Amino acid sequence: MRNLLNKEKFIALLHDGMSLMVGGFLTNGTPEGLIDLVVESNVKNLTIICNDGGYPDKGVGRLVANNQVKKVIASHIGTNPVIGTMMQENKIEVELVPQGTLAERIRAYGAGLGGVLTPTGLDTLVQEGKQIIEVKGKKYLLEEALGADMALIGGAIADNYGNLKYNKTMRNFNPIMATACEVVVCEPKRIIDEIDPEHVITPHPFVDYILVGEYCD
Amino acid sequence: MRNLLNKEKFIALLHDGMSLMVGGFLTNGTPEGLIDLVVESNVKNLTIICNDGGYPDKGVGRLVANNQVKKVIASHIGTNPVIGTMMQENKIEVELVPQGTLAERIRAYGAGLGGVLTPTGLDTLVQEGKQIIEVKGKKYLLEEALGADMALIGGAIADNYGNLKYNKTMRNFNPIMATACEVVVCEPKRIIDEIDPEHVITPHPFVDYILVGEYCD
Amino acid sequence: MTDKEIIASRIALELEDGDLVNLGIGIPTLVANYVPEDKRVTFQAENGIIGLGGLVEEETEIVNAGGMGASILEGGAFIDSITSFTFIRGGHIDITVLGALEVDQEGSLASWIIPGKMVPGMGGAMDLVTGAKKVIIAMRHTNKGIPKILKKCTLPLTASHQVNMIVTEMAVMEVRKDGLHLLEVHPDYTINDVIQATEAELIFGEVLPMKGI
Amino acid sequence: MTDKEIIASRIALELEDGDLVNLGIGIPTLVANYVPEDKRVTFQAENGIIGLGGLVEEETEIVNAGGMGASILEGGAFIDSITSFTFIRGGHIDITVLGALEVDQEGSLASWIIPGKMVPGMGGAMDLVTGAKKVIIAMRHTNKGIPKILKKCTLPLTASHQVNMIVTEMAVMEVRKDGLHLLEVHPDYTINDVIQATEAELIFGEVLPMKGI
Repeated sequence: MRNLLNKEKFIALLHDGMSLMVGGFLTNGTPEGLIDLVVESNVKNLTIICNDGGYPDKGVGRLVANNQVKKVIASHIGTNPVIGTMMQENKIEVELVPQGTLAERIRAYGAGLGGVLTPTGLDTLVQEGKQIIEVKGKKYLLEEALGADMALIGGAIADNYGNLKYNKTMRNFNPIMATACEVVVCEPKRIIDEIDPEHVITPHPFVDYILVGEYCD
Repeated sequence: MRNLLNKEKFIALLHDGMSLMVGGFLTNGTPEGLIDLVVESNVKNLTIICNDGGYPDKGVGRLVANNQVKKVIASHIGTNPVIGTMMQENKIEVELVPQGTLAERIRAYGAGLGGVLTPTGLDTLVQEGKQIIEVKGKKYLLEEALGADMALIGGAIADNYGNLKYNKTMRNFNPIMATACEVVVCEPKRIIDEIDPEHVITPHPFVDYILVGEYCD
Repeated sequence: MTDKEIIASRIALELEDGDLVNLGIGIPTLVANYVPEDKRVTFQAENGIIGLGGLVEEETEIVNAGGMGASILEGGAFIDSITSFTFIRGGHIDITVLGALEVDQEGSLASWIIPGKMVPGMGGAMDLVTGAKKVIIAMRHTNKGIPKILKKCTLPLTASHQVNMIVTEMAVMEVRKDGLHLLEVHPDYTINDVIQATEAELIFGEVLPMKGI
Repeated sequence: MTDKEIIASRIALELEDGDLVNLGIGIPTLVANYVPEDKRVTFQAENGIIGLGGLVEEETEIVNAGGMGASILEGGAFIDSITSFTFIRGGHIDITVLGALEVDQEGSLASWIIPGKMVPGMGGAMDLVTGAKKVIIAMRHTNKGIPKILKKCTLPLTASHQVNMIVTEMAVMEVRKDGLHLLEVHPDYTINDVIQATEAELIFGEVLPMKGI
């Protein structure tokens, strides 16, 4: 198999100020092994793009607790009071994005689109600073594409070619983020010989590296 | 199983002037049994949305040959010279849409988006009459969402709940169109008990009717 | 029945056979306990399940949109977040049931932020109320006596003009073009009790006792 | 070697290990026959295959983007048209090889319509040339003596400023910011032959014999 990556090589890809998309929904499908290594690297000033803020001791919340995060872009941070407190104290910047809009913005980037027109967020705070565009007499917000330097993909079963499928609800944002980043790293739950071509969710050209070693069953 | 449909009930859903999205790519994955019935119904003035014009004796080309079509929206009509001839004689209207844009427009409708911003078609005839929108200094065409009255879905294996997966390359536009129409009718290649929840491509709430009878193996 | 049970069981009567339904966290989740046996209703969890089943105690790889261990029913499907919100934003969800901090007589609601105090975020709520065919708010009628059903929301909105129905332990109300209609009142309360507990103007003619009680 | 074989084998030298490549119909399809054994190249068919294999004679459920019976290689995936164009438009295709009716020295090309004569449509070509990292045009140098490589395209464009390289049976040219560079000439022709057969202005210094011949 190609493109295997160990702990040291992964840490060498990290740098201060980078943006990371992290898969998972309330940490279901979040690659905790990769988070371990980002904590170990202690890179700073990260922008984290994730569905939610996780928990203080789980998921992307651990990067926040370790003071590595400058900005969080998420749909929900209610499960992680640390982020709320740091936000009130201006120690962290938080951009809240409706969940469906977050998914579309990431997908748009991965698909080479500049953005999408959504009715979600019209007449709310979400509208601030955005273009309003009318199509067939209906108003929409222009939501711009969102990419990142690196995607950390979890919840996956990889095959020897680098194709991925996902365990049950661990799919969530993972396959979308895998299309939208310069470098895509997957921490699979396990590696099998070959995934049936009809069952592949993330085809191998989207995946740059597969982490192996103690972080894989 | 719910929502089964026979030939007579399907024909009763058809009417003059309706718009039909038809799955398939050069007729691979096109539901020929449903096309048979649309021909039999002899409804007129149809707008057909399909990847391509098929062939004079296969796929949506049969509806054109039978003079049932007012307008074709497709990415390619080169395999069906009948359409080209009728277009030159102003007997049929043809809107050519880049294939990726066609897919995005249909997906946008199914996802409740007003449209997407794509770089495809900039500085070409495709640009005519469209808004050009700048995002982060880059220009994009605003391509509007595209829906239809009915989707004819082929190439599928259905389960007893109405979920669908697709045979090999027969997937193409089928799952996208299944999200974007008022009524979605599938002519499955066969019906099985249950599709593994991780292998479902079109979940059952997208599917209104499954055609049964002679048109199903 | 507790207040929560009253609200949940009344809302369950709104579900039609064949509906695809998304239930929010809290009282809305309880609605699933009251679906009539003769109705085939499919529940969606926006993290990626069509055909959500009940909660499970054991360790599982399946969670619901609240992050709790859950299950999938026969005939269900696991989907990604894009497909999930294609269902939600694209009008494929027949009914969504959500809580709210405030709702107003124009059908606007506030549920995701109390500036300076609590900023949990909107999660999927903004998409749900914008995209679902019918939006039902499930909540207590007041916040310890302070009205939550207002002439105009005071908190930042989740969406404007999207709510179709409000069900509380006291009453069932429907948002129509001309305003908020009081349709049903729980037998423990009078119409006047409801008016007292509501800041919004209530339009009413014949008011029925709350169904299903 | 025939002209087509010359063009296809030369283009195959541009493929790098690990590349994801989309080949158009006609001469571009032949490129797959010349991939060096030591390079792992994955071919995409825009109708929905990652890992396209060779053509097959027997009846099959798998077709390529030309509608011909095809196969999928081990480690491949079947995808829908949206995912296919996510690859294409999103910059995930390393190289696309396409034919053209005209190409110009600014990297614009025309390939989908001859007004009043032939209107096959653009299919996936507009997305491919817009989204792929490297766009290579594979075509005969002239149309029976009439130049196809122009100062400025005369037919309606497929895209402007997107072509990176042009390979014909006579020469290899690269579009750069300052214009069209002549890099290699087939040993059967002189530089003057190429200039004669080209309307576009060719910039050149040292010109090499065409590689791989």
